[in-house]
Amino acid sequence: MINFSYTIWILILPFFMFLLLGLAGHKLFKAKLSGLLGTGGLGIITILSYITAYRYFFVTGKIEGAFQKITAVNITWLQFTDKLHIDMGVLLDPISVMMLVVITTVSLMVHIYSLGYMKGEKGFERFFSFLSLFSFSMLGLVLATNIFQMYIFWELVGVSSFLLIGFYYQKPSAVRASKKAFIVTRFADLGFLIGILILSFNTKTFDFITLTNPTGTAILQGTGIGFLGLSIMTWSMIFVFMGGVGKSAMFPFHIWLPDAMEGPTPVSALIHAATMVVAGVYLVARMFPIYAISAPVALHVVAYVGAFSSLFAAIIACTQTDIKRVLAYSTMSQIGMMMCALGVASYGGEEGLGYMASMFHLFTHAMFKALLFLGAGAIIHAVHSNYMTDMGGLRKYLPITHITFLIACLTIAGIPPFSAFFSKDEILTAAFHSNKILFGVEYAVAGLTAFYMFRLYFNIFWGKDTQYHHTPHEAPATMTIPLILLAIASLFTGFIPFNKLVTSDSKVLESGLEMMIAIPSVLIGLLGIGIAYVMYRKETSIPDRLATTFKYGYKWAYNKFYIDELYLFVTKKIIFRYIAQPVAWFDRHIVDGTMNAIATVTQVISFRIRGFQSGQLQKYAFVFITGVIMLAIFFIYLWK
Amino acid sequence: MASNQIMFILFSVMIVVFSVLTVTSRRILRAAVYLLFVLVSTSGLYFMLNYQFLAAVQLTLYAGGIVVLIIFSILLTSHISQNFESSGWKKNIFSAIAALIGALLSIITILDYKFSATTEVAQEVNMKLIGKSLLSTGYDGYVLPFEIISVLLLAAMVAAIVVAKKVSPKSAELQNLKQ
Amino acid sequence: MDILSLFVVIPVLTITAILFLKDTRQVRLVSAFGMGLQLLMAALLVFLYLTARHAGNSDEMLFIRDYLWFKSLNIHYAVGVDGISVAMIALTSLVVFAGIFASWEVEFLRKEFFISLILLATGVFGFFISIDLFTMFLFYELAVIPMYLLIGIWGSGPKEYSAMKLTIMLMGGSALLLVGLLGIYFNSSPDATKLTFNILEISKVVIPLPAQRIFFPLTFLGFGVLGALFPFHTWSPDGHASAPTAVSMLHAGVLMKLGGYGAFRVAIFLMPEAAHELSWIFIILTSISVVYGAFGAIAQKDLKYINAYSSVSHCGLVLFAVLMMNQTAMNGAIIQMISHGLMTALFFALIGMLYGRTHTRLINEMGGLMKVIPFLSVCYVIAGLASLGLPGLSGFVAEMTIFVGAFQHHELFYRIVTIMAVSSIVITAVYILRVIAILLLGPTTNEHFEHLPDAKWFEKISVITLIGAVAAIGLVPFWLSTMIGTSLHPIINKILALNPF
Amino acid sequence: MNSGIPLQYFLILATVMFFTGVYGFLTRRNLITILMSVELILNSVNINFLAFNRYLYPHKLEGMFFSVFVIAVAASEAAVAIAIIINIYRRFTTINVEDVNEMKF
Repeated sequence: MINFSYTIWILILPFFMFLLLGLAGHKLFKAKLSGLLGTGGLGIITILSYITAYRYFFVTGKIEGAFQKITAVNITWLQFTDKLHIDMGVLLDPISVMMLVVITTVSLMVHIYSLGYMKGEKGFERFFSFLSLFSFSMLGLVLATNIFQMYIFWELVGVSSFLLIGFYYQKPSAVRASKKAFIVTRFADLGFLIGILILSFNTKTFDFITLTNPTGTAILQGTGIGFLGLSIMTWSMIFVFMGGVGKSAMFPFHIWLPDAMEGPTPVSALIHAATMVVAGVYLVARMFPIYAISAPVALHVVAYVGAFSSLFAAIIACTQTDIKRVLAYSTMSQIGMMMCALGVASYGGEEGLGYMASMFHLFTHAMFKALLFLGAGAIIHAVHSNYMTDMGGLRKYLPITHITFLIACLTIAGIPPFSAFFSKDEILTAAFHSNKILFGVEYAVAGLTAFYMFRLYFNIFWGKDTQYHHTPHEAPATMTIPLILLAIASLFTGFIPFNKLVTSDSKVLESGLEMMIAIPSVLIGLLGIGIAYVMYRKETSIPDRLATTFKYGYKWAYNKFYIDELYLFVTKKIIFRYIAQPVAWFDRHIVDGTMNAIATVTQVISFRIRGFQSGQLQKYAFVFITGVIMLAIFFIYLWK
Repeated sequence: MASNQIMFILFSVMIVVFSVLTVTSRRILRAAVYLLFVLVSTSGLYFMLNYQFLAAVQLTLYAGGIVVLIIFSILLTSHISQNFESSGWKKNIFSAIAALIGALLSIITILDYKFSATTEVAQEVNMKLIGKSLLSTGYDGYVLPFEIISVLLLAAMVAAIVVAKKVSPKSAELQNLKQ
Repeated sequence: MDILSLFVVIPVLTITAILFLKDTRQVRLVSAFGMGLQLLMAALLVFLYLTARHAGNSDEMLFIRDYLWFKSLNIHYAVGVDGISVAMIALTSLVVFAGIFASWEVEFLRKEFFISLILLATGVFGFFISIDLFTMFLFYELAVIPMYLLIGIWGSGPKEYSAMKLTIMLMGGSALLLVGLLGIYFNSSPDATKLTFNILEISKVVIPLPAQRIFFPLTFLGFGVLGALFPFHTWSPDGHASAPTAVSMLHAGVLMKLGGYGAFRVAIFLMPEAAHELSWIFIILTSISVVYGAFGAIAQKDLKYINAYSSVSHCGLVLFAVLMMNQTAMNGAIIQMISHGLMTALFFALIGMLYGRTHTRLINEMGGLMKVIPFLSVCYVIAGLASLGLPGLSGFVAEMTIFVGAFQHHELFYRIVTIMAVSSIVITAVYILRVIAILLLGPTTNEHFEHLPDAKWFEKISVITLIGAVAAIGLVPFWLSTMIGTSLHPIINKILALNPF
Repeated sequence: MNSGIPLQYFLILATVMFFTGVYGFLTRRNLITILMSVELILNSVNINFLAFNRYLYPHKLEGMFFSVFVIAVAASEAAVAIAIIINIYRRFTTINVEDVNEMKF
């Protein structure tokens, strides 16, 4: 067995960077130095991660044809009972190692990119310290050895996301967005926590290895007992999935994601596209044996929620004009596809294709979506606007951005040989073999994706020739180098043999391209691109006419189907006005009123009694004498 | 009817009548004079009971001292001819009822009770005996209460002076502050 | 050497020293010195305690000292500590220390203020070291009385009303408590030959169940009033709102913990049978406290009111966990007491400092303070995050221990109630973030706020002490949890003996 | 000298005097007349003392001495009371007992 205990430094290092930059950053270092420190720290972590990945996949070797789960480090952090304790540790298995690579790669790119993008911003070192915090929490999340450690880092990820969305804390919209993101995900995390509680009550363990052992006893606990027709295990897994829904911005908890684009663009690329939002997918993948073996109903929920979200988001994405929002909805749509793929999979063998496809897509998606966001950042940097209506014809000014953005768009549209072609194809295959309806939905989503991405592309780089206040210019090298690297990654990651590395039972899964699926999927991608070309290559009136034709549909999609308004109604009107305020009123007037009433009654009575003490000497004497006489009568005549 | 009975009736009637007049008279100086008659009559009773010394004390101290003191204070605080307004009839009636019930109760009890007659020989009360008893420390001696009474009288005298003394401007100010 | 009594002696000596001071400027130095010494003593005590335990001393209580006081009633001055009391003493000394620095700029009757404050602390320390019910009650009363003066004289707003309300309600609670304690006393010996107030001795006998049924609710309610049990919590918002900074800190941070500690040490420990039988009633009340307090906090406009309601919610959680009567939940309850004590003290300190600058506590009159006073604002955010249970800060450790422990209860009813209580974490997040967003973030609304000064050195000491402790518990909870956990064994064994589940 | 007069007569006389005093105490408004009522009450008690002494314990002197002491106390009381009354008159310019009710509540 190879020693992996050094992996703990992957966690310690970013935490240390966070403390260093956060507490002493603005005093000890110049802004630029702290940026370089943060980036350098992350570079070391990236190297460590690559070494770990290499050693895990290619040196350690398999036992009985499967990659083993390795607990590299495990320290008891907090003991609840003999069996229940939170450990802090590092668990290595195919998905965590894969996530390690994804996170460090994208994070490093974003760090480098930010050196240029955030240059001269106030709070530069604060930005890098938050990024370090995020890296720390995200790495802790994927490396968690037990579900509670995951929950801890899950919360930390949420808070670092909160801090980074609200980075421009003087902008009211950013503050609102950060608040919204935190509260919505927090609500979802409540479900996660309840799920953990139920799960741990049944299985008496938090440990992932014990929990997800397909032949162990923990996985069979609570499958029989019913509540509302579903087993307790199913309920707990649905609750756990609720956490994933929140973090991965699935319907109906997706509303925070578009608003989260108020954060700096590198943050959007890192957190809200490539890494944090896929935590939900990762969570389901982590618990996959339980879903597949003990709670198939919960897995169906995963599939349908994923499929619905992907379609829903794709439709909205077609109407948005803020380029970051388009990308946000596209992220939601792609994650929905991953969820759906997980949902249609089952444990082991051929049936586990969806699992592999989902992980594969997660990997490729991280690369090309980060690329898209960073590209969008470069565009915004050049144009100083988020709206595609303010853009057009930018290909002349931003050649590198243009090329890399095009590569990313082609990738997401699923055109071979770009990476997403392979991963998306696997997802469609998995869906096709399991559920035809879901396949249909995903197929439509693939077409819509190609359409809205190229709508974006044509609107930005072609279309009308917009007059700019000052000529847009290409971004500095610190920004373009990550773009180029990520573009290369998008090109070639499709050829990574995921079926040999990351599968549901860690064994090799034989799968190849199925032409029956691959050809139509490419065709619908091309169709989407074609429509977008016709509509947006030149400035035409087709989009407006379409919009007027489907007036109501367009309006609903443009307004995101009014889900935000619904939430606002529920929170502002119902919770605040009909729960919190009445509770406050009740407390002031009923509970406190009762207490005050008791005091008032006492006071009134005592005022009455006080009247007896009139100060009239003769009254006292009269009472005294009457009393004496009465006592005398009593003792003489009545007392026996 | 023996002479002593007649005397007793005379004194009793005087006491009762003048007592009632004392507490009902509308003129304060007259009330004081009625009180004087009551006290004098009482001293008569004391003579009848053969306590000459006490009767003398009663006459000098009460009739001579206290009543004079009272009259002085009346002169200091009110006009001689001042009628004081009658108090509320309610108060009068209730007080009268209480007093009557109390009196009846006591009288009934007194009449019910059988006092055991004594066979002891009566002791002659002369000044020598009184003086000896007052200064004796043995059995039947009253030196302790006597001394206490003397201290009490002294204290009362000092207290009366202190209380009645005119308030100095400074302490009056203080008192006003406190109000 | 009687190390425990020193915790009462040092404050008393400090008070005496203050009495003889002429210069009021020196008063705060002497206070700070005295309480700093107290803090060092607390650290020493923790060290000695852990050493003794490490050396294998497995007595229920350590450092026991016992002096006969009233022979006829068998009242002793008896002191002794276990891990729980040690933790509470450490908490108290931290909060008092921070409180002294937070009230550095009290001008009006400074000498009297510090005397009252330290007198209050004396009561609290005495309460935690006592193992004799009578002395415990004595110190309890000693802690409550100075509160009246502190709020009534140095408070703000309707201070007389609040002081009166607080004192009368707490006194009402202690009336119930006194009856309960006397009830325990008169049942402390099976044959009524040797009645005792000593907790350790009482815990060895079983108080008859009919007596327990009467005295458990009395005792629990008596302590519950101080622990802000619904519906007897209404003194808390008014009291906190009117109290001066340090008093709010001490009150919410430490004094309210007397309720939880007493409920646990006296009510549950001495009368577990009745506790087990009647816990469902109080579980319902406490879970109402938890959710209701949180909802109440959402709709408030005054910072101190928000914090007072959040204290109701958090202290409700303490009593809730205590009533679950299992090792983990009780452990959580104690950690929650400490954690809440620290972070609410931090909150009140910060609110006081903000108020000293902006002269308002209404959140909608403030805004965008982050830019102006970054140090205080960041501290406020940290306090907020601790309060909403962010991992790495103490609140998370406490709440999770409680929730996991409570959810291990074998009866379904308790588990469902636990889920209700868990939902409070979302509501907490809502009001905390609402405050942070309105108060600190966004553009600076009021131009008078543009030139507010950031924290002064004494304010920094106060705040950093508390934040350090909050973070320390949050990052390495293991030692605290173990220290408390081993001390819980006698109680748990007593409960298990009567009801093995 | 007292033969033919039963003890009860004295007692009844004292009772009547006592309750007359009580009545006066309860109804009069002037502080001085109240003081006079008190004197009546004290006197009636003295009569009782002496009557009991003479009829039941003629060989002892307790009753008489107590009467002496009562008279002494009455004298001091009158002196102090009148001093107080004068002081009250100075402060309130009245000696009506109903107007002197500061000591209430």
